[in-house]
Amino acid sequence: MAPRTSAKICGMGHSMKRKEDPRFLQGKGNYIDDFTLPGMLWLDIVRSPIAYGKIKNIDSSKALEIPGVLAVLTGKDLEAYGLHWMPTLMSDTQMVLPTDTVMYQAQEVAGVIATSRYAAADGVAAVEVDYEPLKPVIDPFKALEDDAPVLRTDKEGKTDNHIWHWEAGDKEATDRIFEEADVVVREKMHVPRIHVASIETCGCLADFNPVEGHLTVYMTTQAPHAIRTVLALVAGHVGLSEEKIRVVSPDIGGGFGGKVPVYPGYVVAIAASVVLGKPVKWIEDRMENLQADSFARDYHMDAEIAANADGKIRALRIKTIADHGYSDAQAAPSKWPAGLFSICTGSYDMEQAYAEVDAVYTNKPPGGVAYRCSFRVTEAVHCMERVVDTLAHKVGKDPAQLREENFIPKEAFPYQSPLGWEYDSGDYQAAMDKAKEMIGYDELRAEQAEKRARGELMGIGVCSFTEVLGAGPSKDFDILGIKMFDSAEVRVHPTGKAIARFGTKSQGQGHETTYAQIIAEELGLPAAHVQVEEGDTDTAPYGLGTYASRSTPTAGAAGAMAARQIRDKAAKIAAHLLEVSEEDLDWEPGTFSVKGAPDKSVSIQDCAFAAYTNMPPGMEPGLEATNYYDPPNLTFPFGTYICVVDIDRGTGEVTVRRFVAVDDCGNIINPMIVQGQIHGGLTQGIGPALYEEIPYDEDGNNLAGSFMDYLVPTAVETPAWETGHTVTPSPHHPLGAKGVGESATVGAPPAIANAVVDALAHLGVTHVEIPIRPDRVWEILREKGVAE
Amino acid sequence: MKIQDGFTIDAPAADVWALLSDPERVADLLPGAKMGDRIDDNTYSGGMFVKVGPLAVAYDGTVSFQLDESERSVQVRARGRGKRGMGTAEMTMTSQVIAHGDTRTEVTIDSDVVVTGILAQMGRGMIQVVSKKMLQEFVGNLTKALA
Amino acid sequence: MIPPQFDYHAPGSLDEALGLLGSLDDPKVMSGGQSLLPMLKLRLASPANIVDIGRIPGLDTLAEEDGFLRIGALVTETQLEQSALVALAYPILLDTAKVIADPLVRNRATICGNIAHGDPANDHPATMLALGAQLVATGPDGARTIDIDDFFFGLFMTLLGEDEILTEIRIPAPAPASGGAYVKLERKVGDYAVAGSAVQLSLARDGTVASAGIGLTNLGITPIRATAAEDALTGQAPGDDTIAAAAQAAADATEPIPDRRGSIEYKQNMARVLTARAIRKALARAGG
Amino acid sequence: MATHNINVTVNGEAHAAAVDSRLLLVHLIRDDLALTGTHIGCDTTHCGACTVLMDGVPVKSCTVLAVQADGAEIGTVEGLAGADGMTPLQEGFQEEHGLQCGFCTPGMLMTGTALLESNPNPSEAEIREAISGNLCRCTGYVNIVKAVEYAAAKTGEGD
Repeated sequence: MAPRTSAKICGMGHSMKRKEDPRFLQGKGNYIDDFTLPGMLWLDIVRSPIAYGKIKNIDSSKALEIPGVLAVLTGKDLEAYGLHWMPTLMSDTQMVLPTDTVMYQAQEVAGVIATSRYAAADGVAAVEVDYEPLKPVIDPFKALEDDAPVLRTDKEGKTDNHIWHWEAGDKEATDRIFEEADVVVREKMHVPRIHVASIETCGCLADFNPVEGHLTVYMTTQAPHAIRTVLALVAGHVGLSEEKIRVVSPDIGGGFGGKVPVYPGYVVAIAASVVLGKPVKWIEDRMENLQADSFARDYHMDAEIAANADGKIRALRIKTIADHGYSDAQAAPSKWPAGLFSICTGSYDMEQAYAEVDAVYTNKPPGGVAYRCSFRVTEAVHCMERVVDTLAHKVGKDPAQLREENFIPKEAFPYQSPLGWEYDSGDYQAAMDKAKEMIGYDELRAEQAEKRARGELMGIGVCSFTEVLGAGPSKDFDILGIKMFDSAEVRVHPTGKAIARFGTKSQGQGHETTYAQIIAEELGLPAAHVQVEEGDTDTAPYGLGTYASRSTPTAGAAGAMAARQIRDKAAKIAAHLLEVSEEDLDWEPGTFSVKGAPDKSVSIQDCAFAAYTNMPPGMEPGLEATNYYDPPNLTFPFGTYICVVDIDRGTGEVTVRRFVAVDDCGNIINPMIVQGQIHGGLTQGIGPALYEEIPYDEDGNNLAGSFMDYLVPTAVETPAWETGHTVTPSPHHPLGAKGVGESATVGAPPAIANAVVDALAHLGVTHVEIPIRPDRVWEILREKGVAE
Repeated sequence: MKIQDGFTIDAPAADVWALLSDPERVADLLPGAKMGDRIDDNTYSGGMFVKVGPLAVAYDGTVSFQLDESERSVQVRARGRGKRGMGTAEMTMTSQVIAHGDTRTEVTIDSDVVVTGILAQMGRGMIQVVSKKMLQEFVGNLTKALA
Repeated sequence: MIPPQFDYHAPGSLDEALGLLGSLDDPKVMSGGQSLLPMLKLRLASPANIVDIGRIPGLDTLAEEDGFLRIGALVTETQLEQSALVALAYPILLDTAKVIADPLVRNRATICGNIAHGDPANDHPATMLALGAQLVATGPDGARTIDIDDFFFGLFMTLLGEDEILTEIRIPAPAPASGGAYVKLERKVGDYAVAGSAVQLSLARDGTVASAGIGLTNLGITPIRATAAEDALTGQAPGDDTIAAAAQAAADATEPIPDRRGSIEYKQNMARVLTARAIRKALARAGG
Repeated sequence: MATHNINVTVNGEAHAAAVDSRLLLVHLIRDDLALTGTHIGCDTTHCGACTVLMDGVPVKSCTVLAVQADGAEIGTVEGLAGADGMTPLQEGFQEEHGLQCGFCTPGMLMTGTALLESNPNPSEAEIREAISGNLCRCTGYVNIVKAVEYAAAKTGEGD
């Protein structure tokens, strides 16, 4: 679709080069560890080596003898202020520092504050903690057994490790279909615990001014406003009230959902700053990051499809055990404990569905961040797309064809899903057709047949996902009661330049560019003249932040609405300047002209100047607007991904030979940035599909606690992604956009897994667990007698 | 991690038992172990030093002994905290002396080793190797002491 | 992550370095530091003194002399990779260097350090076993030569004394019609080997294998020389059956430790598969 | 703990510093010299966010002691180009969208700069291999490869 605006204005549809790039490219970014304040102290954290146990004693004496070490804070110190526990975003509770029990390996046990990072690290090594180890509960299924020890003994009356049960759909009606269906297929699968592994870890710089009682916290947060409110709720009783808290989220080196929650380190740094009256910086190292926070997934799913003999899907039934670690610290909307898992019926029309999730406590760190995923959509899509393939193989149909035969037809939108969603728009066949064409699907199937005859293992994997984004409509979506709207404030200065501030926070998505393009699209001001700011709670309007692909659906919409309010006012000014009535004006981006007399015109810049110098009589001066956008519905982007893999029969290694991703995210603001988001998301999809996992041994030791074992793909493993798109605008979003940041992370793992299974399907293989490690594949090859 | 070991030796069971039931002598035979003060009837303070190439860990902790004279079995339970925040180690080793006639004696050794912290995480299976090797050395030392 | 405290010494001569090793408390030799510094940062090692040999002149030889390729203590992996001589006459060394860690690490990591570290997961030991290298250890009493076969004797344990420095590796120049290859299986680029196999062989005029050296990576507590596999090749015409037999003999020589990289069975089979591949590649290079 | 007096030249500017034995080069650069463009992303020499040029060779500055840099010429991202200019490689990263959050970017730029110095016209495979010690979590690498190709082409035109 051709852009409506000129290249000078650079509104929607232009691949505008990013405004944020020059500072990043010249080493002038401002990431958290780049901040220094006079008198700044360092916090480093003593962590538990054991997964579960009692703390018998903490001896800080040797640490305090180290030159530069000023203080050691323990749970007992925080207990005096009632700050040793804090609420999670899911209204569970989480320790800041323990007073008596540690619940996972690498849990924060004490904070050492020193005059340098070197002294603080020495202090950490010198704190002696005596533990009485207890046998940890690692397996969530064992945690649910009757004789499992109850982990959350802090909760009065708690007699088991069950956290909550959630379900959606009509169980009885679904069961009835399963009883009578021609075909039933079933797969059990685990989407394992993984980590966002942003290259920048978490950290903060807490600066408490004891004279004014004012706290400034510079921190790696994707949701600065919500964090400010949470801080006020947690620490209001010790005098930190919300008007005296300023949260600043500077440049963020990747967030992906991992920088939404409040981690104990932030709170300890704030407490240390309050206690010592000096700025205190805490920067997590990589091992702390990989061991203590930002975990996602860990869903054990048991999925079944009931279908007719010809492969027409009739019903879906999923039972899930969710491992949350020792606390339910997900960053999910309050009313959605299992996130938006009920999108699991995906792109397919069916009569009934029923999904249930039971959440469990174990001796692992709190998990469940929405890692580049709109709250459990990744798990839902993996589950559905895997089991659809099982059905295709069972009924002997090509997986692409079976999908096509079950797609919700484009005429059926808005579509009501059996689990309660109203899909806004979609054309699944178009995305499928494009993906098949791009990859040369039929030729690949022919090649596969030839290779199979020669004993070579090649697979083609298809995934046609539907996402649900844009949390969200306030009737359903809130975090700790705060509705999940988002906001924009746009001010046009007299010279026709603008500043726009948003409640979200970019972590690499390029908001400084795309938001400027949205304003440019609506006002016709060149995007280059629109300065975008986010992340400072003292200046930006209140918003819920950037995660779950919600920025474009919510704050992007708010920006468009605010710009339209400004345009409406500018129209009145233009009418005044042109001495006509408003109804007689035409609008082309950037210019009001008189209908029928196009040479009689004023620019938006003229209107801006007049707003301060020559406004119509009675009009309030200035040209600005603020909009809090509460979306009427969510958006439902979709796409079809097709992947080709080759398997080494000797080693079990899987090579992704080609990967075509066709996405439909509605109208596109910046095609270059959208493509970049897809590339990145795909790479974060190949990660969990083939390499990444955080496993634990039976003693609760984290076995992927560094980049030595947490295998983030390099440029060598990552294929040359091929992307394409179709455009099906959202009917309810002001710009017709849907959001795109996470589609690829969601769609890639099942495409890869399906390709591997497809390569082995003729041997009777229906499922391979992710990550698809070479040894895992080789075990199958050996079992099937085809290993080299 | 459970490790089973054992050996048979040409020595009377009473002699073998006399050695195995003497905590201080047992400690002498455990490579890297150092026995400290007696804390109570069955418990001593103690230390353990493990060095594998450039990697060195020292543990401080306690060792307790539970003797069962009638079964001629001894359970040694060592618990240590690694210096410099290196995690914890816990070993439970049960040895039983079984007489095969008057002059031949079998000793069975069942161990359970739990190591936590960075060594367990980064060790690439090293703990298994090191534990087995220490146990083998212990058996070797024991055999020599009884010879 | 922050290393523990230590004292740092940068001797300007080998004698000075040896003097420091003899006089300092708990010294540790460092060349490129690419294995040692991460261990320090993780505080897995905490030597009181570090003796950095990186500024000692004369330890950077990479040349063929007297029938040996001499690799001095300070020769980096990158230098090995960029050497025309190595590419031409010792392709197995190029294979090996290219799969160690990543290019940035290889800019500082040294071949001698890779050997002296004694880690069975390091890649050069297997290659040096296959090549029949000799190691020159220089200590207070002068230099001694250690056969690579004798060098590794336990997990991270080598014959190198605490007062010695591995100053040079000497690799016998290959016979005519020789070829070698190193094949490594890794979970991703830069990872330690799941398994690795180094094969260096030479062919007789009749096309039979005149000599064979086979070394294995990360398949036991030390690097392994697969002598039975060598025997299975030597004197034989290298057909499929011979290669399969040698590869199986290599697998039989392993005692892998099960871990996240795979089970014992998987690793043993990888020893077999990789050895067969390395043999074929070595044969091709030998012109066989 | 000994203190060592060292002299390093960073981006052409000579600095004298008294450093502890254990001070890491990356901390000298970031904390003492306040050149915060060089980042820290891991503890185990895997991510390459801290890549700098040491006597023209890209190294991971979290795995080099500051004292080892005595007498060396260090190049960081801040020294790649003049105040308002960008090198063809920096330009390439913007043109080809080779960065998102920007955290790995300085390291990528240093590695890429060294690559183009030694190999002015690298193939895609050579570029991917050269940056395999630099992790990027945002871009999926495709556009980083294109950025290096852009710089190679642009530099080639000027010849």
